Amino acid sequence: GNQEDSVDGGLSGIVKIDGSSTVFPITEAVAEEFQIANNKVQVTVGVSGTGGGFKKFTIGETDINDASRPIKDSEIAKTKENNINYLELPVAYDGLSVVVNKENDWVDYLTIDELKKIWEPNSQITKWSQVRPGWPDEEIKLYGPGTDSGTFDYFTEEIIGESGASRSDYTASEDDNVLVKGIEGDKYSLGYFGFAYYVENKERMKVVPIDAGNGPIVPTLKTINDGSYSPLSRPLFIYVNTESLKRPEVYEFVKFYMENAQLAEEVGYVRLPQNQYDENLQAIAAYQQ
Amino acid sequence: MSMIRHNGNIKDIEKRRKKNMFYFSLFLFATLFGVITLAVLLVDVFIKGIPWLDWQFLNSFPSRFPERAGIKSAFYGTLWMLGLTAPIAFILGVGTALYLNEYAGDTKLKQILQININNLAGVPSIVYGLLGLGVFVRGFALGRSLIAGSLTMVLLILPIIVVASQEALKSVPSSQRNASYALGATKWQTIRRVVIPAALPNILTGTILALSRAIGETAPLIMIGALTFVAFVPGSPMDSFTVLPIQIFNWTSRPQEDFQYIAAAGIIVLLVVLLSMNGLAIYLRNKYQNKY
Amino acid sequence: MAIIEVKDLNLYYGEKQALKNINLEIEKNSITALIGPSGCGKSTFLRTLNRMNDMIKDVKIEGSVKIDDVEIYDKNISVEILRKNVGMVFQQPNPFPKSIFENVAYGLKIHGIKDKSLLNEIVETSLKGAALWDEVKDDLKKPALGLSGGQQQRLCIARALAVSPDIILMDEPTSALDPISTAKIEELILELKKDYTIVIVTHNMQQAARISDKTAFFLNGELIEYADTEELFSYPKDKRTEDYITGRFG
Amino acid sequence: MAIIEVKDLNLYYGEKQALKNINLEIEKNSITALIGPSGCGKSTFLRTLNRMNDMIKDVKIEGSVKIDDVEIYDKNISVEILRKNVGMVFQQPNPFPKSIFENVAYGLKIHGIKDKSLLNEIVETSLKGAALWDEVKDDLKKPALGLSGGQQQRLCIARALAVSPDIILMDEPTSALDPISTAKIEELILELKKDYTIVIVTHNMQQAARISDKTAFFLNGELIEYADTEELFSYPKDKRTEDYITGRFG
Amino acid sequence: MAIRDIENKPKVNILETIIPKILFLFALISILTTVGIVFILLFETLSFFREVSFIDFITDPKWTPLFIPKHFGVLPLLSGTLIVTFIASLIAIPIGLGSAIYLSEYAPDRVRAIIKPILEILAGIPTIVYGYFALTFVTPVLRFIFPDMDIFNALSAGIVVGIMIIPMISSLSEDAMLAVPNSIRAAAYGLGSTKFEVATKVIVPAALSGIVSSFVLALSRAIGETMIVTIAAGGTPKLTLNPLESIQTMTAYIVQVSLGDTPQGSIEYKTIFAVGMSLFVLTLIMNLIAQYITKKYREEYQ
Ligand SMILES: Nc1ncnc2c1ncn2[C@@H]1O[C@H](COP(=O)(O)OP(=O)(O)OP(=O)(O)O)[C@@H](O)[C@H]1O
Ligand SMILES: Nc1ncnc2c1ncn2[C@@H]1O[C@H](COP(=O)(O)OP(=O)(O)OP(=O)(O)O)[C@@H](O)[C@H]1O
Ligand SMILES: [Mg+2]
Ligand SMILES: [Mg+2]
Ligand SMILES: O=P([O-])([O-])[O-]
Repeated sequence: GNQEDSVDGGLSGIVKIDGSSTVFPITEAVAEEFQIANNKVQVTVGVSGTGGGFKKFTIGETDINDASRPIKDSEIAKTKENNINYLELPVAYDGLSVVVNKENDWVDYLTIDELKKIWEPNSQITKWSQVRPGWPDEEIKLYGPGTDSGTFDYFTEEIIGESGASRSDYTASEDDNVLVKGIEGDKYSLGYFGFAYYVENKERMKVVPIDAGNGPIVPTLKTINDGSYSPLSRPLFIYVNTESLKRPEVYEFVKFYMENAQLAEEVGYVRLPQNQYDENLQAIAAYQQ
Repeated sequence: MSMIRHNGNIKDIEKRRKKNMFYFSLFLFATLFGVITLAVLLVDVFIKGIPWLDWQFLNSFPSRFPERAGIKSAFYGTLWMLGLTAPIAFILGVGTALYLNEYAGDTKLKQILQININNLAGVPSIVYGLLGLGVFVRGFALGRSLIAGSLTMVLLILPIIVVASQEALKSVPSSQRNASYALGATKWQTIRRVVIPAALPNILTGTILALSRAIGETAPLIMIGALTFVAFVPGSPMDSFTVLPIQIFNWTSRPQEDFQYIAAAGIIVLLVVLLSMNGLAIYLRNKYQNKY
Repeated sequence: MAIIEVKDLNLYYGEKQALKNINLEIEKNSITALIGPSGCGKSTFLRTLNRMNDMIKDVKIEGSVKIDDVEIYDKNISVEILRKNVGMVFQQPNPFPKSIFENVAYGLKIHGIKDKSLLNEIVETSLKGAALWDEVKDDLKKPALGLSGGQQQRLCIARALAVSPDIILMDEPTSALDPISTAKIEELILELKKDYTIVIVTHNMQQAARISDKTAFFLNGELIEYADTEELFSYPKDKRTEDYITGRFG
Repeated sequence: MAIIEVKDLNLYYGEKQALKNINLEIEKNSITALIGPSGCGKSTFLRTLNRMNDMIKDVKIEGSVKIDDVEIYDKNISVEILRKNVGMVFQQPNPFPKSIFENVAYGLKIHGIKDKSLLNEIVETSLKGAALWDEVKDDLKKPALGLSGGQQQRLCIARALAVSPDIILMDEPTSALDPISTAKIEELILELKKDYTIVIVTHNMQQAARISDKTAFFLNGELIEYADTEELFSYPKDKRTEDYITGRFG
Repeated sequence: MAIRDIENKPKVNILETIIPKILFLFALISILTTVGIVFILLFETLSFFREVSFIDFITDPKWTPLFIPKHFGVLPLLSGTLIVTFIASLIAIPIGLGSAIYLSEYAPDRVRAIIKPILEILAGIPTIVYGYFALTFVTPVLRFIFPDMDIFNALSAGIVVGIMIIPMISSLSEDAMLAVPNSIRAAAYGLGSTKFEVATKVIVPAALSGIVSSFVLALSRAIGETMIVTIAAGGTPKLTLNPLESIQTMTAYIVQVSLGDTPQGSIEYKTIFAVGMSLFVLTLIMNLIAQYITKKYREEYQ
């Protein structure tokens, strides 16, 4: 019944969510709005990174996991071990943004190869001039997400070719403010993180167009949506434990999530086509009690 | 003969006095350094935080919009934590101190207990976080709940309370105990009616200071996974929670500039809580200080 | 008949012997003064009489102390009741940081007296007995620590009287007090003699001479001389006693 | 000629007057004993003579104290030099937690003497002057706190002697010591009289009688009587002096 | 007669026997805590060393357990910790000792009554606040002086950690100095010493062991400090002596990993226990040293 959907707050219970810091802003926004509508439901959203979140999700500690990459085989094996069944629901697109300091006036774009040279394990690049002749002979200061993040997995997978393979002598943090602060503070910095974080901090840094062979492309809502910003755009997901989904508060929460896709856009991500959200709604409908 | 004026090298005395004054200023400056730092820190935080500090901030849950964000769930979380930690830590801490000071003879066991407690007082708080994670969150399967956080804090501040209580007990003059024993009181009667009442103000002072440590701790709670978006007031010890320092850490971790100011506003709230506790402790101490 | 009989008493603090073969008898309703230089064992001896030494660790006691014909170091003796019957007053006045009333009532309460009117009555009699009632009767609820030193000491005496002891031990009870308070307490002690047996340590020989019936002179843990006060001060038998009372040392 | 002249001296601790209109003169190379019950102001008076009261807060001093005809409370007086010239020995032996040698040499070093052989020489003379040399000459490097109480006190005297004072103030220097050490120090004091002027506070009247030339009796901050020692003890002029020396109070 | 009562033992009060036993159980909690810490750390650490050789752990100059290829040399974390601690001690030891001397030897009571609570407040400020202060105030100020300094750097964190431990040094040292009997001060003044001479030639030497133990305790605290370094010192384990660079301390590493919450049982997860164990051992040794010094010092005074 849809009467539980009402604003009178008849719904109560707990929804436990954890996982990706990339997806966090969306889920947080949904949680915030959902709780305003249903003030007796307690929604907790942790930020353990996609992998960290799956660790809890696969043993049934959480109801929903935010993920900035698809679940891995090893994680699927865990769910089987623990008799956990789940649904994978795409919720938005993200473009990985490569960014530099505002005062950086030499980088016009970067190619995939250059990115790879900079970030691969044991990379010998320590100065900008080693990336492209003519660039300053200054030490390059690197910032990037920590190894628990899906962003890291995705970036290494796409750029270096092996998930998790990366040089290690950079400032790695799950804390996105560390990255923003660092890039903003060091003139010779270079970093990457989720598109949303760039959108929120547009004035404080410069985004670098990426050339994957078809000329430099700047990540925008449009280029991410139409797939031209490649290979650094990707879908984001939430994973829902189907057992949990039978609880009305979880069900309503997920439903709310899908019905309020504008929130994803509001926090800087790219909406999926509407039919994807409708599919999601159909997929969960089976679990409504 | 005017020995006092002329004997001894007057210049020498001048030099010694100048040296004294020079170092005096240095020592004074060193002392003022702390005062000045505190002032700078407070001014910095206040300038950043005050414009954001209003009733709506105090009475709202965290939000992704800076202008909607508030401290309510963290504030209640801190109160819960205080409420759960205080009685357990107080009873265990004072009990341990009583055992060590009043009952344990001068045995090896007592020495071991004593050294152990002194060492625990110096264990980094993050190690308590690892302990809490291993024992309460995983071992007792309490999850990331208020009670798991509070018990971790209990262990963290226990040694501080024990040591402070021991000092308080030691400061009760033996003449007081003797007076009681000489009237035929038993040991427990003496402890309960004479020793504890006399030591209580200092014990409370120590406990309050220890609790204010617990309220300001961040690292151990991060270890047990309390860094979470929580937009409700916890209703039971088994609930998820957030507390002031964690919420502040969360805000400082956000990229948007405004959240830095929100964090400052949160810091002001945290400092007000702590300063009131410190104030209470200092008040208690001054009120009962010169009793003997 | 002697109310206190001490036979062959030896006391050791660890290795160190603090009392050496003490023998002495004390009469009922008498005042006995213990004198001697600092560290000679006066306080130690006094404390053996209500077993306050029990609390000090590494104390070893040999010999016999009988009070009212009862061996007080027997296993089945309750020290609590012993101490109720053998009261003690210390060098420094040590009232509890409670009200005047609560100080005097303390001993009664721990011995199980709860009846309010009985408490009131005993507190009053005790304070009267300690010659303090008139000064404090309107201030019973006030903190005892607000009293002057001399009043505090009399309060401590009242507190000891409240549990109706037979014997009162006093360890230099006036040494921390001014001359006027001292005079008052000396007067009080003479008064108390009617109902109590009193053993008092003092470093003031004139005081011993003024108030005591018998005097015991200790030196290095030994009881050198024990005699009627007048006799001991006028015709000391031992050279060391004479040296001491003429101020050759101490 | 008097080396110390005190005129109309009043001293207040905050509101409380601790010395009341004291007038007294002390001769060079004499021993003056200050006696009186506890709290009468003996120590306070003694401390006015080397301005050790300066360090206590809320002290107010009126009147005049002249040493060697110099007003010691004058603005341009250096207390450091005053104290070098007016040495002090305290009730409890208080050697520094350093070696014996360093204790005696301390005053010399702060007053600028660095020459090693001169230091050695003065340390030796001072220790001899304090009758301690023979006992410690082989242990000069050992910690002073290892000495016995009596030795420590003599070390403190040696320490005071080392900076060659004219006057030595002593505040109950033997009250914490055993009879034998006391006798030794009394002997030493009589010896020191040859070269120094000594003012000594004592609570032991026999001691005052034994060693001092003049005695001053204080009561409640007043100087009641000041006379030749023999006279004061044999024919006290004031009733209160008499009461005190016959032990009626204190 | 009344004294006869002394033979009638009253019924032994049950409280007298039970209470000490209960209190003893309370006292055991602290032992259990230690056992718990040691057990938990040791358990994971041992299994860590089943996969990583101890020699590598203490000699490999790289610490990259979260990356491929993995290196498990704790030296970069250790050096990060030590740099921060060293900078902190450069700030805190002179200032802490100076203010202890001021407070115990110079300050009038009224000034002390104002300053001590202020220092106590300084001591009670949560480290998260200090971390915020380091990053948003101290670092920007320092970057005026060292424009090339990394935004996250050891210097800023070290300075603020130093500020944090000042009150600890000053109050423990002051306690040690106040414990020197006044009679010794009187002796020194009585010989004509100035205040400075009394303080430095008599009081500080007499209180030296207490003072030194306050240093050791404070440094142990600095080693274990977490939030300031997590927020302000950076996240790059690096074997460097340059305080202007970003580094990572042992504590910050533990936080970094647990923010990500690596799966239990993985080698990454075990590293935080191995690092935690190193931290625990390091601070334990320092605490034991401090206690030993204090104890010796107390004996001196008896
Ligand atoms: N608790 C104790 N442990 C060890 N030795 C002690 C203890 N109490 C007293 N002594 C020693 O026993 C001896 C006798 O001490 P006691 O206190 O009985 O002397 P006293 O005659 O009362 O001296 P005073 O006049 O100074 O009070 C002294 O040498 C003292 O040092
Ligand atoms: N620092 C102080 N502050 C306030 N009052 C003091 C101080 N020192 C002494 N007094 C008071 O001044 C009076 C005289 O003290 P003083 O120490 O001079 O007495 P005394 O004769 O030396 O006594 P005792 O024989 O006990 O040493 C006493 O009432 C004492 O309480
Ligand atoms: Mg005694
Ligand atoms: Mg005195
Ligand atoms: O936090 P992540 O989205 O990078 O896993």
